[in-house]
Amino acid sequence: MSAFGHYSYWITVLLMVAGLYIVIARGNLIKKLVGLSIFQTSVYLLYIAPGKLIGGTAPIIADGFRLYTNPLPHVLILTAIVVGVATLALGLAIAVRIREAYGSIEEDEILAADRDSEGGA
Amino acid sequence: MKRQMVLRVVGKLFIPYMLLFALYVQFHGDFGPGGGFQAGVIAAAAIIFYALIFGLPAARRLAPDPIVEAMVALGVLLFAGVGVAGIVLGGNYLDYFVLDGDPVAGQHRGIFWVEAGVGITVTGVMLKIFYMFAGRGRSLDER
Amino acid sequence: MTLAHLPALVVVVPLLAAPLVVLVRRAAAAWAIATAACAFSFAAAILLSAEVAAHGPMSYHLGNWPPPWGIEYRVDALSAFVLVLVSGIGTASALYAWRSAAAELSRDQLYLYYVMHCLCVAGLLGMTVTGDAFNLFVFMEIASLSSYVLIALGRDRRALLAAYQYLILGTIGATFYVIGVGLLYLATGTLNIADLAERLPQTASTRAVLAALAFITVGVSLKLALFPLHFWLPNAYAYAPSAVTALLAATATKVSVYVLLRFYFGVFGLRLVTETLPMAEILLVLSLIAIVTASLVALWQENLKRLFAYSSVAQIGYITLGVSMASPDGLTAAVVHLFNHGITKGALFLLLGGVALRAGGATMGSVQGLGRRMPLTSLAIVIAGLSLIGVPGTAGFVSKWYLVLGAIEAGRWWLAGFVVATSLIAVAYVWRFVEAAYLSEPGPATPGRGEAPAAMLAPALALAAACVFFGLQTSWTVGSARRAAELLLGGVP
Amino acid sequence: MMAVTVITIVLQRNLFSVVVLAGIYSFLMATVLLALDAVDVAMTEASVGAGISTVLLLGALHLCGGEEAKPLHRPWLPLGVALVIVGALVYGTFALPEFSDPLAPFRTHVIPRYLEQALAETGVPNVVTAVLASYRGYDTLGEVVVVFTAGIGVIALLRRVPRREEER
Repeated sequence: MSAFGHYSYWITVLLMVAGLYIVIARGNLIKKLVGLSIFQTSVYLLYIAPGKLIGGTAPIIADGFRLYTNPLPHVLILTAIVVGVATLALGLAIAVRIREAYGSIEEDEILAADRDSEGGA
Repeated sequence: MKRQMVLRVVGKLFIPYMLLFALYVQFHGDFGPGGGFQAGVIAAAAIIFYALIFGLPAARRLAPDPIVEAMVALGVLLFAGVGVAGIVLGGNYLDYFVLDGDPVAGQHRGIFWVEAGVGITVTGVMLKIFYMFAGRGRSLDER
Repeated sequence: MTLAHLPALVVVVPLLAAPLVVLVRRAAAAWAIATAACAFSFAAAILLSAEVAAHGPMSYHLGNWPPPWGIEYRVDALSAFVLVLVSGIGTASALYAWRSAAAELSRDQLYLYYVMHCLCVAGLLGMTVTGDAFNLFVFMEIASLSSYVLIALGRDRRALLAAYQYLILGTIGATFYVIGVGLLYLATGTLNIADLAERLPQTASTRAVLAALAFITVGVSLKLALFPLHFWLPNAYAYAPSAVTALLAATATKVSVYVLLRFYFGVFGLRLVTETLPMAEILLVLSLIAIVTASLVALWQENLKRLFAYSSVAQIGYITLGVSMASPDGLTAAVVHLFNHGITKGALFLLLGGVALRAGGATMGSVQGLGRRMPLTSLAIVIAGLSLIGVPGTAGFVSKWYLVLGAIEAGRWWLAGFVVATSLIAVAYVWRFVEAAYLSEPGPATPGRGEAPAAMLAPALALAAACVFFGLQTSWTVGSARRAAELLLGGVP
Repeated sequence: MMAVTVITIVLQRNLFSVVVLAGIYSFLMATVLLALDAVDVAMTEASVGAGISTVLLLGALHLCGGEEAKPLHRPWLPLGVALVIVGALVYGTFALPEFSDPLAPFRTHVIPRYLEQALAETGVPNVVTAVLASYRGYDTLGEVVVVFTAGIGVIALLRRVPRREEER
């Protein structure tokens, strides 16, 4: 087991954690969504990187090639990308509505606004 | 934006080719990279460019809202309908083998229609989402 | 011929209904299509459950590709049971929405509401019936995306924030789940759940499997609002439209529990879950904390929807408590409670929706003297409340009974005592309602005389009646749950 | 490169640059994916991640305005959570097959049938398309429905409602 053999996993982990960190630590609704998509994107690498064969080729069957990269993860990740962009679109739509309803996209300010309105009611 | 002649001319020239390219990606997906999803995104991008250059109302004339919304639903119906066709013809759900006398030809036919369904829905949704965001901004500015 | 296709049709029909509704656009037609689709699924689910009880598990190969190459649908005692719950509540909530959603949403949003309703039900059913780990993720996303929208359609602006928070947490949960499934795939090379279970013991990468177990647990726990990952739930339930609250409270978290059960017992196996990692202990402790803290928080809520939302967190604690026992009685209790709590909470939130419609809000103030103004509604709320407490003769009693049995069987008397003692907290918060509704004079916020519209009252009363019915007639629920528990403990499904 | 981009995103507070950087990040990701022979995925990531997502984010920014406030929270809790996850993942991945190992389980189990027979069984040489549309066609149906859900959801949320919404 060499460190290099797992290099690709570690990069994945780094990206994943950075994305997640943005989501948890940042209060801006839109930045959270950017973090969320980075988090999701890093998962793509987790699936796809191990499927690569050095000396292999893209999984399109043709004469003269025998080694192909694993196609199944590609399919799964295509689906995951689509899900990711769908979530992003929906999240942004909600963020826009929040902005219109509260006049802010900072989580702290919104929570404070809610507390005020509850206190006043 | 309207004064930028170069942009408009280049846009006029390019956008048909982008749509053509989308069709190529759509139907060449069997042999090279590509397929319904990518084609849908490219087609939607072409119209979004059109909207950026010529303005949103122009794009809405080119691809009116009701048609886009119908596309969103029709694509899913087409895909799911292919599945139901499988049952009607005596196979399982999404069974392409029974779509044609020859199983392999049936597979090919199934994949073709399914990819078409994907392409239609994705184009519709991407455009619709863009219209929604862009249209929202406009009405806000006017207020 | 049709029976053989039911496993697919039960999901596909509501799925097909959604784009149809978009094309139709008229609210009345949209409602009719959505209700018909849900009712079809309900009927199909009942047929399937009878079929499974008679002939054992069914497997359906989508696209006619045998698993593990293609995607498999698998109906067994457990999934058929959950199917009945989800489609039943889906139908009740669709019927109810005819008046309720019309009152809470604007006219041109209505058909969109029904689209989302169909998608949410289809997604949940798809999660239940699938035998493929990745397919489960796809349907989980269908269900969650549509539920984010449904919550955001709530009138209050806080509904938007609740939906946003749910979106963030739900997506993190789903992504964790995908990471877990990815690790499993890398370790075994398959995505089919049954195939996974077979190949896992042979895999060389035990550590990857353990990490996968951890990721899937955290991911699914976020979705099922297991303490301490429950923050999104109370707000989401409190501010969503009434029909949505009932639908989500009764089904969404329950299906997540189902997924957890599937993975713990159907994939990883008892040995790995309870012996290699102390999952049972962790679950036990978290469940206990959830029950106590959430019940106590519920005591102080003024908004009734929030009160019962916190009570949901506590009740989910009872379900996971049963899971953590990992014994036949414990699992039976978990599965029965999953169903019973589903109908109880469904009934409660539907009834509260009626109160909210008449009073403009469901707070402690607005139910003062409700016993005189809306007698049927308050009576039904009390019945559902009794079921929540677990009074004999109601559905809640059956599940608590098995929970206590399971605890005694395991020799944990203190746990049995704990279950009984915490039910007293439930007595306290249900009593708050009784006190307000029957012992106080009607206040200024109380609605005038008159029940909610019949279209809303009927499904709600039906569910409340079901609480009593399944409390007295236990053979079907307990029988199914017992078979499901045996199936789970029997190892590979 | 990607790591640098991501760290900049973490530190950057101007949302506009964050969005542009996220676009760059997607392009880099697409390049990496291309190097890993995932042509279909790379193409999608480039068009979706760098294209559509960026357009959407910019559109939303236009509606919401640009600067991020100073974070008030102390970052220790999120950092702790992040570190636990690093631990779990490194622990888990260490035992996985090494990069480009031809005998890994996911290369010997389900895959061979796809690679050897997809052409004969479906008549489609691009295995990704064959698996996507046929073997796992139902997943793709689900995926289309997800897109559909998002589309309808955005309509439901952003269509101009005639009635003014109540604030409380």
